[in-house]
Order: sequence, then structure tokens, then C-alpha cells
Amino acid sequence: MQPLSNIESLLYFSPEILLVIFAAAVVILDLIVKDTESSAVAHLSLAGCICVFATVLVTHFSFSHEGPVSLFLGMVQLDVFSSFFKVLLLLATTATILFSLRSEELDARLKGEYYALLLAITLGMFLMASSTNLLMIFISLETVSLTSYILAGFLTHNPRSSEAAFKYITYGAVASGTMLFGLSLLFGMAGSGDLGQISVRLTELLAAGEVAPLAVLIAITFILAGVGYKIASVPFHMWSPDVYEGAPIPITAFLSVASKSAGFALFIRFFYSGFGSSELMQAVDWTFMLAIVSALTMTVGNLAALPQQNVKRLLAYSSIAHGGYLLMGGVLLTPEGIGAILFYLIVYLFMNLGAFHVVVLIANEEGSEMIEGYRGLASRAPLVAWAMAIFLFSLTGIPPFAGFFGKWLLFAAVLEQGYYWLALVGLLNSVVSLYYYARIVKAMFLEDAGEETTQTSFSTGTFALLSVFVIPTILIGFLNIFYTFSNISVPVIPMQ
Amino acid sequence: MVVPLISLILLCPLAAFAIFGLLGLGNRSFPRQDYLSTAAMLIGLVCSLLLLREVVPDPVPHTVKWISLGGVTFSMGFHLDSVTVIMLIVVTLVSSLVHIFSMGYMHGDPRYPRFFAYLSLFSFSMLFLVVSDNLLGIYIGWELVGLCSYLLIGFWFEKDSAANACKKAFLTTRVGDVGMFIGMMMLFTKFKTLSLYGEGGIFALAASLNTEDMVWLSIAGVLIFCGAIGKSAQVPLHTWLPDAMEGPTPVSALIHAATMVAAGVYLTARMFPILTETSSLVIAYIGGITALIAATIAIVRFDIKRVLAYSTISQLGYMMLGIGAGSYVAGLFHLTTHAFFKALLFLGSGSVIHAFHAMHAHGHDDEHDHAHDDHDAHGNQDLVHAHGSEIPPDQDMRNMGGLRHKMPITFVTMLIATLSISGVPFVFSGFWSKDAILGGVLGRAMEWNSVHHYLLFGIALFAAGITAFYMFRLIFMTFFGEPRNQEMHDMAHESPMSMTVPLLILAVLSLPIVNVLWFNENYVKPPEQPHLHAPQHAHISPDIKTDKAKMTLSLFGISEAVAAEEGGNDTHGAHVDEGHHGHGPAHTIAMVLSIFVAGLGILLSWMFYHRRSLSAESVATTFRPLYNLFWHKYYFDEFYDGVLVALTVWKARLFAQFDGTIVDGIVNGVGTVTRDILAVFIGIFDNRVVDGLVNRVAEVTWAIGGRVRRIQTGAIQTYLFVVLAGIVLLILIFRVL
Amino acid sequence: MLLSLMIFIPLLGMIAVLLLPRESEELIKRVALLFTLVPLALAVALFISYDRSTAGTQYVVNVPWIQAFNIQYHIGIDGLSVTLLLLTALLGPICVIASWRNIEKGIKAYMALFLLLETGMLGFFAALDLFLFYVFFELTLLPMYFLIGIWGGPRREYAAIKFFLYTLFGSVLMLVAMIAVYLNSGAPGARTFDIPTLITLASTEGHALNNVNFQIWVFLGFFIGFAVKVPIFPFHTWLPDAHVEAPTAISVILAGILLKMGTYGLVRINMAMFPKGLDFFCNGIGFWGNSLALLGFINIVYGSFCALAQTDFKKLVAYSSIGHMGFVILGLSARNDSGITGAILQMFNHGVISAMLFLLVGVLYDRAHHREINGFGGLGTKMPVYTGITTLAFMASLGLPGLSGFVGEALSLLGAYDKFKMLTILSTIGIVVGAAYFLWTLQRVFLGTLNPKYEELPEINGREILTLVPLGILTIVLGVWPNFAIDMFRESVTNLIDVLHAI
Amino acid sequence: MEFTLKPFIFYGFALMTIASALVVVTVRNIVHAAFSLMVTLFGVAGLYVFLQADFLAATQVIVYVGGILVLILFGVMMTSGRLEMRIHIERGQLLLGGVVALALLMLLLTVIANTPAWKNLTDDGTELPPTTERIGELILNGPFLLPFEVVSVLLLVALIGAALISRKEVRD
Amino acid sequence: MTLQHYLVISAILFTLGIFAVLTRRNAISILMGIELILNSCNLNFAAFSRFMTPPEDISGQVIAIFGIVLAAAEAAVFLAIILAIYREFGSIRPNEVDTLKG
Repeated sequence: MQPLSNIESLLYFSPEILLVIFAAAVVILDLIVKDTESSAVAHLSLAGCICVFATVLVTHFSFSHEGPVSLFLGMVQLDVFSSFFKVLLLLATTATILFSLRSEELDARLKGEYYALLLAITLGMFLMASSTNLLMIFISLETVSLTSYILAGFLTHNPRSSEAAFKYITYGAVASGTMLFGLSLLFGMAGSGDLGQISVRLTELLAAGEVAPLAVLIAITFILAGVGYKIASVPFHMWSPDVYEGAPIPITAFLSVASKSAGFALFIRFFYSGFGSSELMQAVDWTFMLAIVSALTMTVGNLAALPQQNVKRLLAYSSIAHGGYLLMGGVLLTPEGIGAILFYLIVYLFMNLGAFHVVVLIANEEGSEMIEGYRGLASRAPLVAWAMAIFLFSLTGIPPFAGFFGKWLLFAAVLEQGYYWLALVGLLNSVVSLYYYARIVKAMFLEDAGEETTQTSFSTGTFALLSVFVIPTILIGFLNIFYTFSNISVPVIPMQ
Repeated sequence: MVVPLISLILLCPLAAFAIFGLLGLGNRSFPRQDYLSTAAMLIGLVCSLLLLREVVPDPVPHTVKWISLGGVTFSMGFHLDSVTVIMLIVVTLVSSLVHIFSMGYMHGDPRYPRFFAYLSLFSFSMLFLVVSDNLLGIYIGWELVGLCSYLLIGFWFEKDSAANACKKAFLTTRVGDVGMFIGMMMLFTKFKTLSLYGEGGIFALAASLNTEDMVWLSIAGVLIFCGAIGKSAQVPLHTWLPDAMEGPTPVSALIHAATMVAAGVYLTARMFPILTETSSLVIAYIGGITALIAATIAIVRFDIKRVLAYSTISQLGYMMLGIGAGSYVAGLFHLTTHAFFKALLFLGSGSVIHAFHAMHAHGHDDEHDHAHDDHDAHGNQDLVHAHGSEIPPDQDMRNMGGLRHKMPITFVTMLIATLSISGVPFVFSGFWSKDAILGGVLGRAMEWNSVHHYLLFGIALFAAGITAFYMFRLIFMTFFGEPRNQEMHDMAHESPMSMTVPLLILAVLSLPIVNVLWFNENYVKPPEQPHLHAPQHAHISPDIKTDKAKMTLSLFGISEAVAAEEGGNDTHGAHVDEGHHGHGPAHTIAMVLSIFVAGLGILLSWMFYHRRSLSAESVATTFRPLYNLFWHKYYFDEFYDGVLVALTVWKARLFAQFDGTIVDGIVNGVGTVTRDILAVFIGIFDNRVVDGLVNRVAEVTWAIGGRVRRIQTGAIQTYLFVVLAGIVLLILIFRVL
Repeated sequence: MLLSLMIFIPLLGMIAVLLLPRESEELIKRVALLFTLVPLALAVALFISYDRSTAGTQYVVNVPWIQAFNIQYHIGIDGLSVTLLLLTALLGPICVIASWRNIEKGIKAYMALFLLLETGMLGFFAALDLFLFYVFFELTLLPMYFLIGIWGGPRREYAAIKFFLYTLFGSVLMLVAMIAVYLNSGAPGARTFDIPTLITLASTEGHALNNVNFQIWVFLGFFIGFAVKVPIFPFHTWLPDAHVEAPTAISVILAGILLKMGTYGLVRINMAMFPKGLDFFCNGIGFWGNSLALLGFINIVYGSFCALAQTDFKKLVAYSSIGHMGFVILGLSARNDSGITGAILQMFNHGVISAMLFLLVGVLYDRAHHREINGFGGLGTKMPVYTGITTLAFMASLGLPGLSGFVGEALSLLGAYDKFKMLTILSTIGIVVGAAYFLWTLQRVFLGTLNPKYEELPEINGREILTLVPLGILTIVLGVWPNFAIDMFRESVTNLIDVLHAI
Repeated sequence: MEFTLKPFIFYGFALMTIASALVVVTVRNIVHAAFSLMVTLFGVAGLYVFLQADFLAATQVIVYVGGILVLILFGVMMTSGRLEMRIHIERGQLLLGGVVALALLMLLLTVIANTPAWKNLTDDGTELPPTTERIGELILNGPFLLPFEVVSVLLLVALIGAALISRKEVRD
Repeated sequence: MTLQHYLVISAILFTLGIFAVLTRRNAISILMGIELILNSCNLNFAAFSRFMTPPEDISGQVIAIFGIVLAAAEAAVFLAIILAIYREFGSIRPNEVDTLKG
């Protein structure tokens, strides 16, 4: 597979280019439109998302017959895997834009920049999903990170938002610095920035005894700090509850879904394509380390979620725990495991965004993110309450909701490799998780609101959006096509 | 003809009950449930009589598959032999008479139709038990009669005493039933069937068991007998029967005298072929002890029904003793005669109660009121006053006296029954049957040269004397002498026709006319007992045997009429029954002795209670400990209460029970103790420990959650520290592992 | 097709109910009733047309579902499932009728959830694919949680979450075991969830599923999952709470069907699929060899004694359920025809009888608004019909011959005695204590002098009688003619025993 | 073997870099720290020169010293209340941080010492052609075109974001 | 002047950066620490480019240039956020910015 030259690559790269164009257009439109109440900017960015979506599909179907294509002289790669994530990420971005439109906490006057930043971060994530070069990996990661810091701190009048941004950037800078150090070590060992070549060289060097396994291990661990911070895995997770709580809700939703997905894309690309060769794994068996990280991540996430009163924070911890479940699939980096991660990411996208949508609605209505605000929701707005219940039970992993099917794939992948203890830890964790999810359900259904209940009415648009999340959450598990999707999207280990 | 007839016998009463049950759903009832039930019983009686001719020597069970599993089958079916038919006749006859009697006795009761429906259900259950050819069927009938007994004892459930009594009856008998069920399990596991008869039946299979299995078979036999202990109120599970007298008197007559309690005897007789020496001896001892204990308790009772109740227990003990001693026919014979005369006694007492009761009802609107009003004022011989107040006034013999003029028919019929039960010779059936048992026991004793059986004979003989004594005490106190409660006496009157006619019929039946069936050797044949062998040392010459007999006789100071019987012999071996009257010297000896003790008993009774030449009070004072023992019914109830309560730390309650009223026995004992201690403990255990363990896990999880949360201090540098330390640790852990 | 129709008609009913306006309560109830009556009719049709002479599954539907994992929509019935399907379908309309008047708020959601629950239960008993089986198993969880949690008593939140957590705990262990079975069922690509296939594989010498150690562990995984549902000591503590707090109809379902799901699972999966694992736990040798029977014994005695200690009527019935399910476990551990038949009969009969008992408690609670046993007394005079039906139910429950409770109990014990003599003898304590608490309750509630507070207590009404009569008839019919039910599953049991003895 | 000054100069730069970096992380006064950082950055630039990375060294001086450091100083001035001038350090934190940092250092040194591929690679001192042109080629017509473009987007984002966040709030 | 020399210097710089980040209770000092870390990475890249790749391959140096650019961008945003923090909290001591926790 010969990498395409810069010029040749442009056609394959059209989704990203379109994204940049729309981001620029949004900034310009914002300068033109003076009306602060207008949502033209948002609609332009929505249109952008849709166009990019179409372009992603067109690009994918036009070029997928060529197999994986390496672009820009080996910097990025276009394959089913990256297309899969692009679709996923665009869905998340679209949803976030829609949430932002409805959210009352975002500052109306700054919308132009806001949407431009959203499109820019999407670009970064696209690149994270398709990078095959160390430099590209780092740059895309930094793009996403820097934009995230800004988005998290977007509510400049809100100290919590600023604090979130501060913690986020401090944490992120250290993590990415550490990662860059790891990358430099890797570069130093292999003498190349290309993932494929690194894999080949490392195998040779390890075989020749030129490189000690410890060196590779340290490089991997340092890199894991950067990746782990993106997917919020223990011990790199600590920023996420604070940031999720402080950031605007749509951004929290976006971070918990899109950022995590992109992180997993990077993780899979890096560890599976880069280090997935059996020779490497024999020399440096880092899977056990990942297993420990995975077990710790879900346990810490779930246990810390138990006493939370703030739903956003609770969902932050839950999102950490889900990162742990997802990591299980990555422990051994088998095709089954990767397929399970991809499938779970689809499911997670819908159920988690759905849950955050409800959080947005309640925050708008109650002005509160606390569990008390959910009291008696079932009588005030039954449909919203039922939708929330479905999301939460799906997050718990209870049949017939999609979350169960996702978990089942992950557990099956782990058990397949004989990691019984890890599967057990995961399952017991999902029992624990029921407890805090059910607290919200309890508040919604089993407790009365106290004062006389007034029916809260939501617009049909709200319900339409809600059903966009509810229906997949119920149906995905029963439809073959999603399993197929996730299975064919597993990247192939490049043949050496 | 057999199947349709038996089906008819069973279905008629069942239909009568079903009609009541179905209408009951709509809270209605058939207007003449009494006629319906009675008619059903009379049809049954006719059919039973018709069945007399159908008996064949080796009956084949008529069975259907009831539960068929892959490997085993439980079938239900009829087994019709002579004993079955006789039982059928007895049950249907007594039941019919009780039905008729109840029309008068229960007249005006608000739940009058229900009473008859229950009676029908009982009759069905009892008849089902009787005709069943397998243990499962018997067990089903067994439990169903228990249910009916429960329902009927608690018929006047508004009375707390009745409510307690019915519960006690059910539970006490169930304890025995569980034993029986375990026995059934043993038999089933061994033989893979519960059918008794036929090729693959238990009896046929058990016959081929070898000697190693004898211990096992003995245990199984005794366990099955446990059911009989409960149902037939044998020691130690007899305490429920006296309490069961809380039920209406016709119920006492039918269920707790004539039929249901005799079912235990019937069961034991049915199991006759699998009894071994050990199990037979256990049965005999329990029967004998029961006969004695119950009889002695009866001496000191004042409640007319309780006297009869203890008498029933005592007589049931006789029957058990008879069967345990191998006198199969004698045991069943006594069952039959006892059914009639005891039913008669109960119905007679019912008549008396009814007479008093009617008067009693005048003063009180509530017809079941049993408030203790002024009857304490009358001079009673009560030594332990606390207990006297328990007896309803209309059943208290101390309120009676001189009724023979007021109620002549009742008096005469009851007298006949009393003579019969007391063993007054020749013209009363009771004499013959009781004598058959005594003779059988003595015969076994002599034949086997068995100390056990001599002892049992002595007990039985002694009890026979006591029986005569307390029965005549009852007659004297009730019908003779001066009225002790003039007001009540004035109101008393003879009962209506519906009540007296059954009395008269039963009186006729208490004469030895039914003996015909039993005297016919070909009609009732005792089954073989393949596992019952005479002890090794029992093979002694007839001479010595005779000598033994003579010695025994001389021991009692009687030497007459022995020689005449010496020609008779019983060399049939151990498994040949000796109940047939007039055989062997043993019977002659027994007869003579029994006549003697009966006479003695009657005489003493006459002196104490009629002529009053002896003072019961002074005797009671003299033998105070003994008297107390009898009065407290050998402390059985207290024992059950006490032992269980003693487990508790709740001493106060214990004492309150000893000097307060006699709280009812095992049930409340078990109930109270278990609730207060055991079950509460388990309840706490369940909440605290089992649940607590889970909750503790949850708490710990929660606490860890709190801890994990606390790491999230909010200070960014802590987070960074965790990251970097985490990196170091991950690398180090990996290096170490 | 008939079977699928039966399973999914309640789901259609749920959708229909959801589409109705919230205000038209009567209509909602009628629609719900209709959509529960249709499955009943279908169940009766199945029951009649079921071929009793064979052990094979009938009315099989087998279509691929999630091909990626070879998961199929595979349903079918054998004798055991058809019996329990009938029970489920029967209790459906009964519960709808029982909820007619006493559900005050949110009848729409209630009926919708109830119908969903029914689909879950029906599907569970018909599923022949392990994955489907699990999905249906869990499908019952959510409606139950809401039904207890929203319409329950004062401590409903606690009870609901407790029920949920316990069951989920069990079912995740089951999930692990299930995945383990799947992964060991063959080479990648040839793996299967198909229960009949798995049973065959598990008894194939040399197959990975046939390995003793594997079977023991997997057996344990499934066992704990089902044990929570049954519930088997010490996983039982959710039950009294759930029962006490749940509304009447839901208690009925809980006791009548949900507990049976546990025992059904034990038979269908644990026994049939892992005979070697089963053998380890009930071969009578050593502690482990007696452990299953021991659990049965503990359940019986412990449940009975706990019931004796209760003063809450409903809690008493709840604990009695624990005791009665012990007989099922004991019977199953015997592994012979009388034991297993007895256990299955006991499942069905307990379903019927406990349903009756809970309905009866509900009748009383609706009138007196409390369930304190000691707070009544002498009701027999005021409510003779109610007393009569209660007596019938009590007698059936305490194992009076002639009523259905006896047959199952007796057969279980007879079977168990063959293997576990001492434990069975000790278990008979449960019979006596069972009689004790029921009679004691009968006495405290119905006998004695009438509590003046309840002078005006109305008699049980026609609607309530309507819910009880079918169950009462079943109780009597099955007591008198047990072959009526046994005919259905005799062949299945024989087949199962062959499997068990083939090891 | 020709005696050269080169090693001495190298060690001088190395020492300067490390010593000033030590001052950066230990000195209490933030302005002193900032100026120490400048020395460090210069030192690193010197090391780049030794590595014959002339363009990189120039970039280092221009961007770091001319840009970032000035930015930092601005930051110091805009936020320096009286308190903020002195950097607060807590002993426990110092200890923990020191332990972790030392552990990391030990790990890295172990790796550096134990990687044969990195051993015995001496700078042979051959002069290489200037890099500027080649770097331009690589960035504008080579594999680094895409990163270059992306970084430009990133810089734009940072620009917008920094302006957005630091903008003084006009409260309503 | 072997590769190891450079690597050791870089490692020390990295560790000092980490140490600063962990111990300095001032946001700007933390930023300085981060800059040290990034410098150490760049030094690594440059050194590896010199020693581990063919002389004509200078991609390591280019990566280091990109590293400098990224560091600049990051510093800009970081300082902007520090200003926001100073505005909201009146302090840039990281341990005083801890309203979000638990």
C-alpha cells in the first residue's frame, strides 16, 4: 500500500476539508449576523454536520473498495475504522449542537465561536481516528484537547466553568507532555514516526535485544497517560468528574461521548495497529496492565458515583466506569474485543447522549442538576421520565436495552480470553452501578414532587430529539446490522 | 357390583358436601341440607349392607392409576374384605344415626346446614379411608378426616376454647401423621409402591424380606403406627381428644368415639402383616399404657363429655393392645362394639346436655354462651377449684343427678351402654369384645411365656376394673341420687324423637347381636404375620403352659372352671389369631378375671357415688399425690408446655401456667415458645444476619465509594500526583509481576 | 406461530394501552383484560393440543436473530413449559381483574407494565435459546421494579431496589456462566446458544462442555442466578420485603410465576445441561454431594419457622413460599422420577395456591387496610364465604391430601427420601410447622370472638370470588387428579432422568 | 586526538540548562523563576546547535524566549498580587513530588543506560548542511504538509479561544 | 557528547518539570514546569533525529518544531485560563481552585 501524495490525498480528505470550510464560514457568518437572538450560526453548523456526514459516506463508499488508503504520505489513513468513527463523532457533534440550541446556560452572544470550536474539535477527532503517524497523533490530540479546554471554560461568567477549564488544561498539559515524552522515546527507538514502521522496527529491535522491554514498557505507559486521560481511565481519570460538572451540559455530553470515542479510536489505532503484533505482545505483555487499569477504572467510577447528588457528576463517574467496561474489550485486543468496543460505543453514544439530553431539559426547567430536581418527574413529564429510565437502565446493562447487548459483547470477548476475574469484576460493577442509576429512577418515579404537580410541557421537537435517542437504545441490540457494522469496522493489523 | 356400590357409598356424601360448597360460594345454602346429608348416609348404609354378600375370600383390589410417573405408579383403589365391609357398616350406621340425632340436637343453630355438610364430608373421608387398598389412599382419607375433625371441633369457633381445641387436634394428629408419612417413605423407597395388596403390594413384597431387614421393618411399622398414635389419641399424643369435646356432641359421638379415632386401630390392623415382634410389642405397650392412664384420669373428671373422652382413649388403648398382642380379630371386634356403645354414650350425654342446654338457653340469648355463672355456689367436690370453672355448666356432672325420671329413655339406653363398656357379662357386646382382647393377651403371654404380655394383661385387667368404676360413677352422678341443681333439673326434659330413636337403635346394637360376624371364623380371618415369630424360649410344652395358666389363676385366687377348658388348644402357631371366643384356657381365665374386676369396679362405684358409704373426698385426700396426678392428667399438657417453655428464659410465664389455668398443651406450647423464642430468633436472624450481611456488603461498598470520592479533593495537584504516581506504579507493578 | 402469538400479544396490548388516553381508565382495564385473556385462550389451546406422548419440544419456531453470534429466536414447549405457560396465562387475567379497583393512580402505566411483564414471563418459559432465555429472564425485572416501586406499600422504594439488586446480582453471575457455555460450545463461528444443541453437546463425551470441572463452575453460576429468584436461603431476604410492599396482583405474579422462573431455570438449564455438575452437588457423598438437598431442607425449615414468627399476614405467606420452594429444591435434588415430578407439580401448585393466598390477603387488606394478624379475630362469622375460601387455600398450602399442595410435597419427599434419608426426615418438620402457622393464623384471624372493630366488614365480592374460583378449582382438580398435569410432562421428566443417569 | 573546546562548551550548556531549570523549580520568587526559565531555554537552544539543528535552535529562541516567556511574564504581571509573587510550597507536597519525580528519573535513567540501541552513538562532528531549506521542503511539499495545516487550524482555535476566555466579562 | 548525554539532560529536564508541576503552588509556575517537560521532549526528538536516523532525515527536528508551536498555543490558552481563574477566584493558587470535588 503506497501512501498517496499530498495532492492525491485531497479528494479522500474532503470531509475534513469541508469541516474546516464550515468552521470558517461559521466564524464569518457570526461576524455578519448581528442579531444576538438568531440561531443562524447554529443552523449553519448543523448544515455543515449534515454535509460532512454525507461527504463521509460518499468518500467511504467511493473508496472503500480500495481497502485502507494511506494519505498525505502516510500521515493519516482512510479505512472503514476511521469512517466508522467519523460517523459516530458527527452524530455526537450534531446532537451537541442540538442540545446547545436548547440549552439555556450557554451565552447567546458567543455562539459563533462556540460552533466554530465544535466543528474544529470534530476535525481534531476525525484526525485522531485516522492518524497513523506519531506527530499526527499528537497534533490531533492537542487540537482536541485545546479546544476542549476552551469549550469547558466557555461559561466565562461561571467560576465552575473556569475552574473546570483550569483543571482540565493543567491535567491535560501534563498528560500530553508525558505522552509526548513517550512518543519521543518511541521515535528514538524506531527512528521513524510511522506507526507501521515503528511496529516493524520495534519487533526487530526487541528480537535483536537492542531494546530492553522496559524501554518499550515505559514508552507505552507514558503514551497511555495521554490516551488514558482522553478516555478517562484510572489513574488518569481524575480531571473528568470536575470538568464534567463544571462544563456546560452540552459540552459535558460531548466530552463524555465524542472525546471518549475519539480516545478509544486512538487507543485502538495505537495499541492494536501499532503494538498488536504477536511478537511485540510476547516481548512486552502489557495486556495485564490494561486489565488492571480496566478493572480499576470501572470500580473506581462506580464506587465514586454511588454517593453523588449531582446528576451531571454522577454521569461523569458513570462515564468513567463505562470507559472501564470499554477497556475490557481492549485488554487483549482481539478482533472480537475491538468489535465489542465499537459496538458499545454506538450504544453508549445513544444512551449517554440521551441521558444528557434529559439533564439539559431538567436543568432548563428546574435550573438544577441535583437529583432532587428529578423528583416526581414521572408525574410531571412521564415521557421524559420513561425515556430517562430507559437510558439509565440501558447504561446499567439490563435487557432488552442496547446497553446489555453491548456489555454482553464485551464480557464475551473478555471471557473468551479466559479473563474470568475481569468479567466478574465488570459484572459485579454493573450490579453496583444499578444502585446509583436507580436512585435517579427512584427520584423520578417513586418519590412525589412534594408540592402539587404541574404538568411540564416540552415541545414536540424535544420529544422528537428524545425519541432519536430512545429508539436506538431499545432497538440496536436486536438488529443484526449494528453487529455487522462494528465487526467490519475493526481495523486490520497491517501485514508485515 | 362391588365398584358401583362402593362408588355410590363414597359419592353420595361427597355430593352432599359439594352442593353445600358450591352454593356456599354465593353465600347461600341448600334449604334442607340436613335431609340431603342424611339421605346420602342412609344410601351408604344400604349399599354397605348389600356389600356384605360381595365379600370373597381373596379379594382383588379394584384400582385405577392415580399418579403415573415414568418409573412408578401410584394407584388408587378399593380393597373389599370382610373387615372393610364391617367397618363400612359401622361407619355408615353410626353416621346415619348421628345425622338423625343432630337434626334434633343442632336444631336452631345458625350454621345448621354447614354442620351437616361437614358431617357428609367427614363420612366421605372416613369411608374413603376404610375402602382404600393402599397407604397413600389411607393417608389421604386420614388427613381429610383430620380436616373434618378440625372443622367440626371448631364448629362453634366463636368460643376461644373451641378454636384452640380444633387447632390442637389438627396439629397433634399431624405430628403423628408425619411419622406415618416417614414410614410410608421408607416403605416406598424399599418397595417402590404404596399399594398394600396384590402381587406387587407391600404385603407380598414384605413377606419375602429376610431377617436382616427386620430392624428396618420394625422401624417402618412403628412409624406407620405413629399415625395411629396421633389419630387414635394414644399416649403420648392423646391430649387433643379431651379438648376436642369442645365440638358439638354428635361430632364427639361420631368422630371422636365411633369412627375417626378408631381409624388408627383400623390402620394398625391393616398393617398387621408387616408387624414384627418389636413393633407389635411397642404397639401393645402403648395401647396398654394408654388404656391405664386414660382410665385413671377419667375417674376424677366431672365434665360428662371428658369422662367419656378419656374412656374412649382408654378403650382405644385396649384395641391397640389387642392388635399388638396379635389378637387381630379381637381388636377389631372391640372396635365395632365400642363404636356402638360409645356413640350411644356420647349421644346420651348429648341428650342430657341438650336437656340442660335448652334450659340454659332460656336465660341467655347467646346460645353458645358458657359464662361461668352461679353454679360454683353448689357444693362441689372440687379439690382444685381453679380447674372447676372450665367445665361448661351443662356438662358438669356436679350439676346433674336424679335425671333418670326426667329422661327415662336416655337413662335406659345409657345404662345399657355403660353395662356394655363395663364388661358386664354375657348379654352385652362389650363384655365379649373386651374379653376377647384380655384372653388374647393372656394367651400370647402364656404361649410365649412372655413377661411383657403378662404385665400387659395385668394392666388391661386393672384398667377394665377402673372402667367399670368410672362409668358407673358417671351413671350414678347423672341419673341417680338427688338433683344437685334444682333450677336446671326442673327445666330438664326428655329429648325429641329424632334424638331418642338413634339412642334406642344404638342400645339394641350394644347387645351382642353384631358378634355374629366376628364369631364366624370363616368371615373374618386374620392375615398372616410372616415376620412375627415366637421368641426362642417360648417353645414350651403344653403342660407347662397349662401349669402356667393354673399358676396365674391361683395368683388371682380363682381356681374354677379351668379344667373344663383344658381340652382346648391353640397350636396354630403364633400367627393364628386367638380372638375367637371360647378357645383355650386363657380365655376362660381372662373371662373370669374380667367379670370379677368389672363387678368390683361397679361395686366400688356404687359405694362411693350412690350409697355414699365411702367418701370420694376422703379417699382423694388420703391419696392426694395420686389424685393430683390423675386430676392433672399425668401432667401431660403441663409437660408439653413446660419442657418447651423451660427452654425459654421466660420463667414468669412458666409459673403462671402452672398455678393458673391449664393452658392448652402442645399446640400453644409449641406456638408460644416457637414464636417467642425460636421463631423470633429466626426472624431476627433473618433480618439481622442474613439481610444484615447483604446490607453490610452494601454499606461497605458505599463507604468505599465515599473513600474513593474523597481522593477527588478538588486540588489539581493531587490529581497530577495520582497520574504520575500511577504511571510509576503501573510500570513497577508490571516489572514485579 | 401460535406460541409466538401468545408471547407477543401482551406486548401488543402494552402498545394498545399506551395509545389510549390516560383518562379512559375503564377502557384501559378492559383492553388489558382482553390482551391477557387471549394468551390464556391460546395457552389452553396449547395445553389441549400438546402431544403428551412425547418428550420432544413442540410448536418450535426457530429463526436466526443475531447471526453474528448464532443467536436464534428459538422457542418451543415441552411438558414442563406448557404447564407453566398455562399458569402464567391464567394468572394474567386474574391479576388484571384483581387490580381492577385497587390501583388508584396511573392505571395506564400499571397495565402497560403488567402486560410487558407477562410477555417476559411467557417468553421465558418458551425460550429455547440461551440468549433469548436470558433476555426474557431479565425482561421481567424492569416492570417488576416499577410495579413494586410505584404502586407498592410504604417501603416500596427499598423493596423494589432490593429486589432489583438481588436479582441483578444473580443474573450477572448467570451471564458469566452463559457466556462461558457459549464460548466452550465450539470453535469460533460454530458456537451456539441453542439449548437443545447445548444439552446434546454437554452430554457428548470429550466435549468441552462435558468436562466435570467446567460443569460444576457453570452450574454454580446459573444456580446462583436462579437461587436468587427461587429464592433459596441465603438469597431470600428480598422476597418478604418485595411481597409485603407489592400490590396484591404483583405479589400474586411474584409468588406465582417469578419464583417458578428460578426453579424452571434449574430444571431446564442446571439439570438438563449440566448433569455432571448436578451430580457433584447431589450425589449424596460428602458435604457438596448433599449441598443441594441441604439447601432445600434449610429452605423448608427456615421458611416455615420464619413464617411462624410473622404477624404480618402477607409476610407470613411470603415466608411460607420460601418453605414451599424448599420442597421443590429437595425434590429436584433427588433426581428420580417421583422427586422431579413432585418438584414440578409443587411449582405449579405453589403457583396456584400462593396466588390464591395473596389474593386473599389482598381482599382482607382492601377492607381493613392493615395486615396485622393479631388485629383481626372472629371474622368467620362476618365473612363465611371468605373464610371458607381461605380455609381451602390454607389447607391446600399446608399440604392437605385431596388438594393439590399435597401431591407435589409428598412426591418430592418420597423421591428425596430415596437419596437423602436424614434430610428428608428432618424436612418433615416443615409439614408440622406449616400446619402450625396456617392454623394459628386461621385461628387468630377467623376464629374466636369477633373483633368489634370489624362488625361492618363486607363479605368478599363477586369480582374477588371470580379471581379465586379458577384457582380453587385447579387446586381441587389437581389434588384429586394429579395425572391431569403429570400427563403433560411425564415424558419430559423421563427424558430428563435419562439424561441425568447417562453420565 | 585533537583537543577541542567543544566538550567544554557542551558541558557548559548542559550545566547551565539543568542548573537554571533547578532554579526554576525551586526559587520562591516567580519573576526569578521566569528569568531562570529563560536561561534554561537558551541552554536548550545551545544544545540544539550542538545537534546541528540550526533552524530548531533559532525557532527555540524566537518562539520560546521571544513569545512564550514574554507571555508568561505578562501573566505574572497581570495576576501578581502581593501574594502571588512568592510561590507557596508545602513540605509534604515537596516530599511526595520529589519521590515521584525521583522515581521517574530513576526509571528513565535505567532505560537510557540499558538500551543497547542508544549506546555508543558518538557525535562524529561531521558538519551537516543547513536544515532550513530542507525543513521548508518537508513542511510545504513533504509529509509534514498536513500537520502544518492542522497546526494552523489549531493556532487559530487557540487564538479565538484565548481571546474568548480572557476577555473581560461585560456583565448584564 | 553521545546520545546518552542528551537523553540524560532531557530526562533531568523532564523530571524537574514534573517536580515543578507537582510541588509549585502557583499556576504560572505549573505552566513553567510544563514548558520544561515539553522542552525535554523536543530535545529528545532533536537528539534522536541526530543519532538514530540517517543524516539526511531530519523529521525529528521538524517534529520538535511542531512541538514548540504546540507549546506556544498551549501556553497561550493556559494563560488565558489563568487570567479567567484569577478573575473568578482572585487567586492563581491551584489548591484554592477546588470548588469542584468529591
